[in-house]
Amino acid sequence: MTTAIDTPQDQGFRLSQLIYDTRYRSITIQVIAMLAFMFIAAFLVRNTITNLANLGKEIDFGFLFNPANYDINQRLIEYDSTSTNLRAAMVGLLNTLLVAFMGCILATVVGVVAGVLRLSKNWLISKLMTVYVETFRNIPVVIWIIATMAVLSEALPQPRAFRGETPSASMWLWDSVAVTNRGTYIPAPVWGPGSVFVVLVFLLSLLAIWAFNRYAHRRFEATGQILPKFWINLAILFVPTLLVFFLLGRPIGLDLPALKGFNFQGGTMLRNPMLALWLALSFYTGAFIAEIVRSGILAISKGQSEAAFALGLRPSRTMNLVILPQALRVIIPPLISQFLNLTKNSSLALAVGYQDLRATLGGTTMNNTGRELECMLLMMLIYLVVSLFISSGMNIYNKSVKLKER
Amino acid sequence: MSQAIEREIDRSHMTVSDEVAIQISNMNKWYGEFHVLRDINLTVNRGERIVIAGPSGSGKSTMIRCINRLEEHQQGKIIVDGTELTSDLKNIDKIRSEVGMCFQHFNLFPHLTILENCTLAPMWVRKIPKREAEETAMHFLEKVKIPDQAHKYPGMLSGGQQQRVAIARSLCMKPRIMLFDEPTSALDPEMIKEVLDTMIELAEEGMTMLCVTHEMGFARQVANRVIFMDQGQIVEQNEPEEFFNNPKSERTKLFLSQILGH
Amino acid sequence: MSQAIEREIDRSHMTVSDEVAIQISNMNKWYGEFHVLRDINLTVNRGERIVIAGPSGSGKSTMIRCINRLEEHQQGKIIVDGTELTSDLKNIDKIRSEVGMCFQHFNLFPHLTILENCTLAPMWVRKIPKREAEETAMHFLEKVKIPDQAHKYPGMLSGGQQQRVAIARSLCMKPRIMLFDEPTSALDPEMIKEVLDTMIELAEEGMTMLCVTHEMGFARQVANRVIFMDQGQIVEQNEPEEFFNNPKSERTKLFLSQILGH
Amino acid sequence: QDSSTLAAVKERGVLKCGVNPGTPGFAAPDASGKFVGFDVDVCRAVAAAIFGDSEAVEYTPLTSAVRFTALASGEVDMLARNTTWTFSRDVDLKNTFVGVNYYDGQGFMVPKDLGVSSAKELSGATVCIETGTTTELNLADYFRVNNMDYEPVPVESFTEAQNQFLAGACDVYTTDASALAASRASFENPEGYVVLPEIISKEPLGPLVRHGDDNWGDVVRWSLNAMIAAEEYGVTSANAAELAKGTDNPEINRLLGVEGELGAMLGLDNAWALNILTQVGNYGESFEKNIGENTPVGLARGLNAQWTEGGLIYSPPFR
Amino acid sequence: MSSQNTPLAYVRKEMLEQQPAPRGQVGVAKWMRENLFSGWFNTALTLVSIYVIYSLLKAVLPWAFGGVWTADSLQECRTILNDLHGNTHYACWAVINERWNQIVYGTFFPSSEYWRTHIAFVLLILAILPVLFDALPRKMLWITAVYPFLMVWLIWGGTIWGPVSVALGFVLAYMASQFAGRSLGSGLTGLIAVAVALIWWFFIGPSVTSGLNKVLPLLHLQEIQSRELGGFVICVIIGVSGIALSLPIGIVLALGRQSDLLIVKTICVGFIEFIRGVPLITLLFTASLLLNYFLPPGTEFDLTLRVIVMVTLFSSAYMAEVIRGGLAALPKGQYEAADALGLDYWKAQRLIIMPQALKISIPGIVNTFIGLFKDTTLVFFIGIFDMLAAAQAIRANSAWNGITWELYIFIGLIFWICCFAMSRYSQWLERKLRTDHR
Ligand SMILES: Nc1ncnc2c1ncn2[C@@H]1O[C@H](COP(=O)(O)OP(=O)(O)OP(=O)(O)O)[C@@H](O)[C@H]1O
Ligand SMILES: Nc1ncnc2c1ncn2[C@@H]1O[C@H](COP(=O)(O)OP(=O)(O)OP(=O)(O)O)[C@@H](O)[C@H]1O
Ligand SMILES: NC(=O)CC[C@H](N)C(=O)O
Ligand SMILES: [Mg+2]
Ligand SMILES: [Mg+2]
Repeated sequence: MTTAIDTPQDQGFRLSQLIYDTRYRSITIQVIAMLAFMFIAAFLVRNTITNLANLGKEIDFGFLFNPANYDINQRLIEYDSTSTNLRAAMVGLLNTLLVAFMGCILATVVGVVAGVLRLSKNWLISKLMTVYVETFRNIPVVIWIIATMAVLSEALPQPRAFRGETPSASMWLWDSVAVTNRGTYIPAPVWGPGSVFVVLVFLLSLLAIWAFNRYAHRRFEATGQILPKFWINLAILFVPTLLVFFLLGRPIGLDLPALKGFNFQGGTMLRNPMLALWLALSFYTGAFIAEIVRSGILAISKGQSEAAFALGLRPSRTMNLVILPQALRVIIPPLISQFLNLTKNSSLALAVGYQDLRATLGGTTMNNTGRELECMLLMMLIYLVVSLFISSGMNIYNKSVKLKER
Repeated sequence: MSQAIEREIDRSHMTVSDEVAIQISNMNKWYGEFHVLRDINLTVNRGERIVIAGPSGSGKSTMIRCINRLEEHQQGKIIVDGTELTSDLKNIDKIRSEVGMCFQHFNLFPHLTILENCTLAPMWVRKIPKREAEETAMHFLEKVKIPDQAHKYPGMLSGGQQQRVAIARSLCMKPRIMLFDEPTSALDPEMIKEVLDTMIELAEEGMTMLCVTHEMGFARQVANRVIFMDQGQIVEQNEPEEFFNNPKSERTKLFLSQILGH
Repeated sequence: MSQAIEREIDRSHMTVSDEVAIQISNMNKWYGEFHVLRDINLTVNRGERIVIAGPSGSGKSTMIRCINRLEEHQQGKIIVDGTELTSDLKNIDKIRSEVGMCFQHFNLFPHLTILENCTLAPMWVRKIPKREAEETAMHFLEKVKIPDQAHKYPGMLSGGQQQRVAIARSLCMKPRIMLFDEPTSALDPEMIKEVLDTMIELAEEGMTMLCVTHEMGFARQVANRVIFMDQGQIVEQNEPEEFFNNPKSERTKLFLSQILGH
Repeated sequence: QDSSTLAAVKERGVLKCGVNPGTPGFAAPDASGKFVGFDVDVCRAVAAAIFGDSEAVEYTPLTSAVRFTALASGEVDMLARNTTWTFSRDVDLKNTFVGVNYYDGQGFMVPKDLGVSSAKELSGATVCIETGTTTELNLADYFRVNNMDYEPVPVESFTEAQNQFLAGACDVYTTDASALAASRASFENPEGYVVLPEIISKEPLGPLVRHGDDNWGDVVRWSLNAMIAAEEYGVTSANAAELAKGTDNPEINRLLGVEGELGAMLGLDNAWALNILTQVGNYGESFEKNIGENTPVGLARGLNAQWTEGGLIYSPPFR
Repeated sequence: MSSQNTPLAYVRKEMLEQQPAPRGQVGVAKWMRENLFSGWFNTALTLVSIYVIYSLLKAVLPWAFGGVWTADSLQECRTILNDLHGNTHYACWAVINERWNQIVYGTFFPSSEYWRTHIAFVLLILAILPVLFDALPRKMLWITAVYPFLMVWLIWGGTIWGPVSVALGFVLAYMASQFAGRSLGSGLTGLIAVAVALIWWFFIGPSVTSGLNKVLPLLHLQEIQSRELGGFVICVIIGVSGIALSLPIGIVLALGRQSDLLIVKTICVGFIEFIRGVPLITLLFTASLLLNYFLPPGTEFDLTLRVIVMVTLFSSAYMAEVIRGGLAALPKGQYEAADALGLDYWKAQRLIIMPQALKISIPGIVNTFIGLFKDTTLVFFIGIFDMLAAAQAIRANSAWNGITWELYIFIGLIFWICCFAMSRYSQWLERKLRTDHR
């Protein structure tokens, strides 16, 4: 064998290394990317500044503390037309969150039911669910929202249809619920003296349920006995509260809606825009959730349930102890991104005049104050924060349930 | 795998009693139009170790799955431990808790630790306190030689270890009969040995066993009867020696020539 | 597998030239804090056939992956065919097109046919016209004895066939050096033979080869040098006869006793 | 501003004009999809002044809530979109209102069978209201001051408001009285609805442009004034060409470019006003054609009569 | 050993034949029993669903099929229905008939130019087909390549030079890359190609085009403003452009996100997370109302183009995530094998990684496409006259005041057909690819 060949001399740094040397190359690329990014950012910012200067405007968030001067029909917190724009934005944000939250719940219920039924051995019902899923998810949600709204406001009776000797419409459920083309009026609780106790007892019984379940679990582990948890829970939930309610002489009354003047008065009004948005979003998202649930359950192999059966576990226990815990891992991440989508889609409130964040901060406030840049940025930021909040929840969950493998 | 069987097996405990453990008479089963099991008659006494062989699709799995009602039969009778299998849920529960089953693909529950896999059914079906169930589980895990894996998850174990956990899991229900459906065919050769060793130990303790397998070494040394199935029928049954050395039916001869030849 | 080697091997062409093909000097590599390769010195002449052995985790793969810069080394020098491996992309490209590599898991491109697998790199790296590239490819596919599979997809081939395609794919780049990383360890015994045969043929033609393998039969008959690695270091190297019959180091003895014993 | 709007418009060859998406009589697409109406005529007048072609307009339908943003960001060159001239819109929102083409006030419309005859009886009513309008703010004030409560039903656009109102989703529809009339006129059964007598605000409606480009503001302002002045002087689309040959009224001569260089001062052709008048017509003509008493909208001149007729419409002199 | 009484040995003398299953095991009876009436719960479900289906059909079928197809107003429609059925509880499909043009082309599209959209649509199908089905002759891909420019010309009108000039930019870029590719690495080549194209598009091209327009106004079509586009046409334009553009951008973003260059990665992650975190509608508002703030004073930027850009960016962020999943699913060995063969980063991506990653991600990609296509309805809110706007205008018109179901059902149906076809296609493709190489 010969001796080593002459090694190339180290020539120090050459310019071509910026392109051909892997060490410098990555730096080169990053520097170019950074420069490009900064250039674009600077370009946009500079343009914005000149444009604003030309208009004689400047970025200023002071308008948030000026009176808003307009009314919002659905308010979860105190608000009137003399409140500030900031408060109006808060009212809007709460409305967004409200409809998103209720939507997530209903969508989950609808989706889980439809997803499970789609797997049903019952041919008819599974086909029916397939039709539901395919119809809803292949048609844009805006159309669902607008169509639902159109139907609610055109097919339902007007309040005045309830009036007169022979009204053409009547209330439901022993005259406690009125469904009109403006909204649905339902009874609202009236908190009389002593109602605090009822609420307190109710909260206590929630606590008791938690305690009972812990006890039941311990007892099960210790003795192997399984208590009829469901019925006992139900009893704990209602019996003490009802008992106190009647003992105290029914302190919580109901404020029933009644036709007075132009509209129904009393009770709580669920406005049609909200109903339309809520229903449409829920059923639309529900169709996606149904698919997620279905594929989640299908992802658990048949072997798992057979193994459980072979061990003597009943179908319901197999579902609870073996299938669901595994399916949930598959289901929850896409489920949460559906929640995210639903929350973002709630901005389509625009289509029906539901006064959400977009309608207040990004709508009337923006228009009245002329602070479009500020309002838009703020609005995007709020949505972004909400989204990141939801998705970080998902990440935490994902980490906690990751299957241990080698 | 032939290694696995090469040790001297103690057949002294492997007594077969008179008591009938499983009785199948004139059992027929169809999948739709397809007649899978045809007129099966089989009596298994307590303590018997039966190996079921046969070509693919001959209905071996279907038959043993009928025994713990993972499949429903349509004609005839299956009586397990004195209880007839009907669609009566109580009977099914009873039988399932007396018959253990091991699958080809183990089917461990991946979201539970090994120990939890083993205690799940005793706690929820037999209503045994957790403490006690864990003790039993550890006992059987020791028996299959993996007590140290108790707190791992199935995904962290090798195939052979998983199959042994599956056996331990069945044993925790203290079954009187064990069914094995090709328990080693998803495994690498070394792992097969581990599992067969465990099964041989079980056999030595006198467990009634039905085992679908093509490990002829195992059949030869452990089984007291080999059943050959084809086209949904029991074509031949005999003691292992006779079966391998002196098959009667043409089908059996053909089959044996194939599997022993290669 | 010993079968594979039992034929008479024609060593006449397997001449070793004076020219240096690979020179590694004082090479060190770390994974984070972990010192995987420690002070490696190795000179490979053109035409040498080197087998690298050693326990798992000893850094065999890492070392040969450094030679075509799938891994980066941090100290020392690697000179392949007169070109030093630095982070200069041009050098890397040059070396990679002269060094062929076969992986344990073949890593064929499943979306391309066998032929496309073989012509891809010549066409895109060497910029050879398609026609010509296909001719070369067919030539090498014939050499590895699977020209008839040319239009199939990798998924349709057996493991042994896939590994031979992988070899052919490397050869199509007309490399001057071939690296093999346990090319047979993912294969069934019968398939191992096919692959080893192909490698022997290559050796006979005078290809410079570095091969990580535990096929000691192969090492004995084809290699002109065996290198034993442990804990990231070259512990011993020698001619095969000497290496197997008369190992010097304790580690080597221990290792040989294990792999030859079982 | 470094690039003047007028230059940009000339360069582009069309005027981008923000209009109402659909208020019959004021701005709405006709059967062939072309925008027509009283407000649209202002856009056409400006285009005629600049290009000599009243069709060189690209109409951008804008809802009330986005109109100022669109104007400020340069999306449109001007708005002619029944927009009320208010202090804050002028000063704080940095707009320049160049004049008033319709003096209006906010009214209420209700179905006749509701039996309401005064706005004071509306306590508890559900009111359809376009978001981002002065009327939304006036409504809030009016009900608060009068200690009445109401349920606002916010809607995005005039058409949507109309749909909701007709469907009975609200009892009352409130907006500028002119728009109420336009809306009512488009109903299948206009007699079923009444406009209440109260007018609760002043709504001087006019075209506007961005702050900061006075020259451009002048172009729009004087295009409107040309129409108004022409009516006052009796110049119509029919006689404008004839009069442009020269008259003994120097004001008309200056207006029609026979005398003086008014057009050039604006940076336009001297025949700018002539083009407006021949192609669009004078204020009165536009009024009568689009919203006057012989149209479905059927508005009387009222406040919008020439000052000489006792109205408020008054153009500064062309001198 | 087993000296017991059981006669162990047993040999079957003759084989049994297949026997027909006992009754109740086969046929309709069994099917019904198993699929509809197994157990009381299932039976209840069946009965409930039969009732639901029955009442749905009973409500919908007569309504839909008893409808009127020709009338000029709701009034007339109702009169006809009254004559026919004695009541008006029937559909009035006439609205679709009468307002067809408005729904399909939008209110402002000049009717004399409808033929252009027809040609564009037919060509679109011809351009898409070879992409969808690789059994078709590969030559047809030329139509696909030329189509974008043809479509722009057909829809927006003007002379042919504008689109030709844009296309020329691509050709120049390609030539530059071929030229540079001989001597330089492909990363750099790409940069040069992009630079050449940009220089052409922004500096040289426009003047050449306007010159040619004056000198040689070839194939001049009546110009149509973006504002005049509407109805189904605008939906298809935005949807198809978005779909075609979001895939490449999504790929680039996914690669950026997977890259180990920290800055590139951070920028990509930031972009993706921002886009995915805000509702599309806010982005559209930004595009339509605020964009001019960010551009140099006086810039004109076509609205449709802006919307396409926003919709594209929006779905490319989702696309990036889908493709990232596909990339992650590829074994590391594929990257290594490509490296070992001497393929550089871009070639490895193009020839080895992307073909496989994209294949894995097909369902996700098509779902993103479907989402994008559905999202085109949102342009309604920024004043583009799409089908929803048409529906609103029709409903506000006194002739059709009061119509709801018919319009939304029709629009919904159009979307349903498109989206359902897409999802079916993706399932078909998935199945085909799965069996292809095995
Ligand atoms: N659910 C089913 N529906 C219809 N036919 C089935 C079903 N399960 C099994 N079969 C058919 O029944 C026959 C017997 O199947 P079985 O699984 O019992 O065979 P096997 O003897 O276990 O074969 P292998 O050795 O391959 O496991 C086969 O022909 C199979 O195709
Ligand atoms: N990417 C990595 N990061 C950190 N450590 C690594 C990495 N790759 C390999 N190692 C470690 O480096 C050591 C050498 O690995 P290498 O793969 O070279 O061993 P080997 O000799 O090829 O073993 P085997 O026979 O199992 O393939 C091992 O201890 C391994 O754990
Ligand atoms: N209805 C409208 O769009 C305009 C309302 C009112 N004139 C305003 O400018 O705010
Ligand atoms: Mg089987
Ligand atoms: Mg290795």
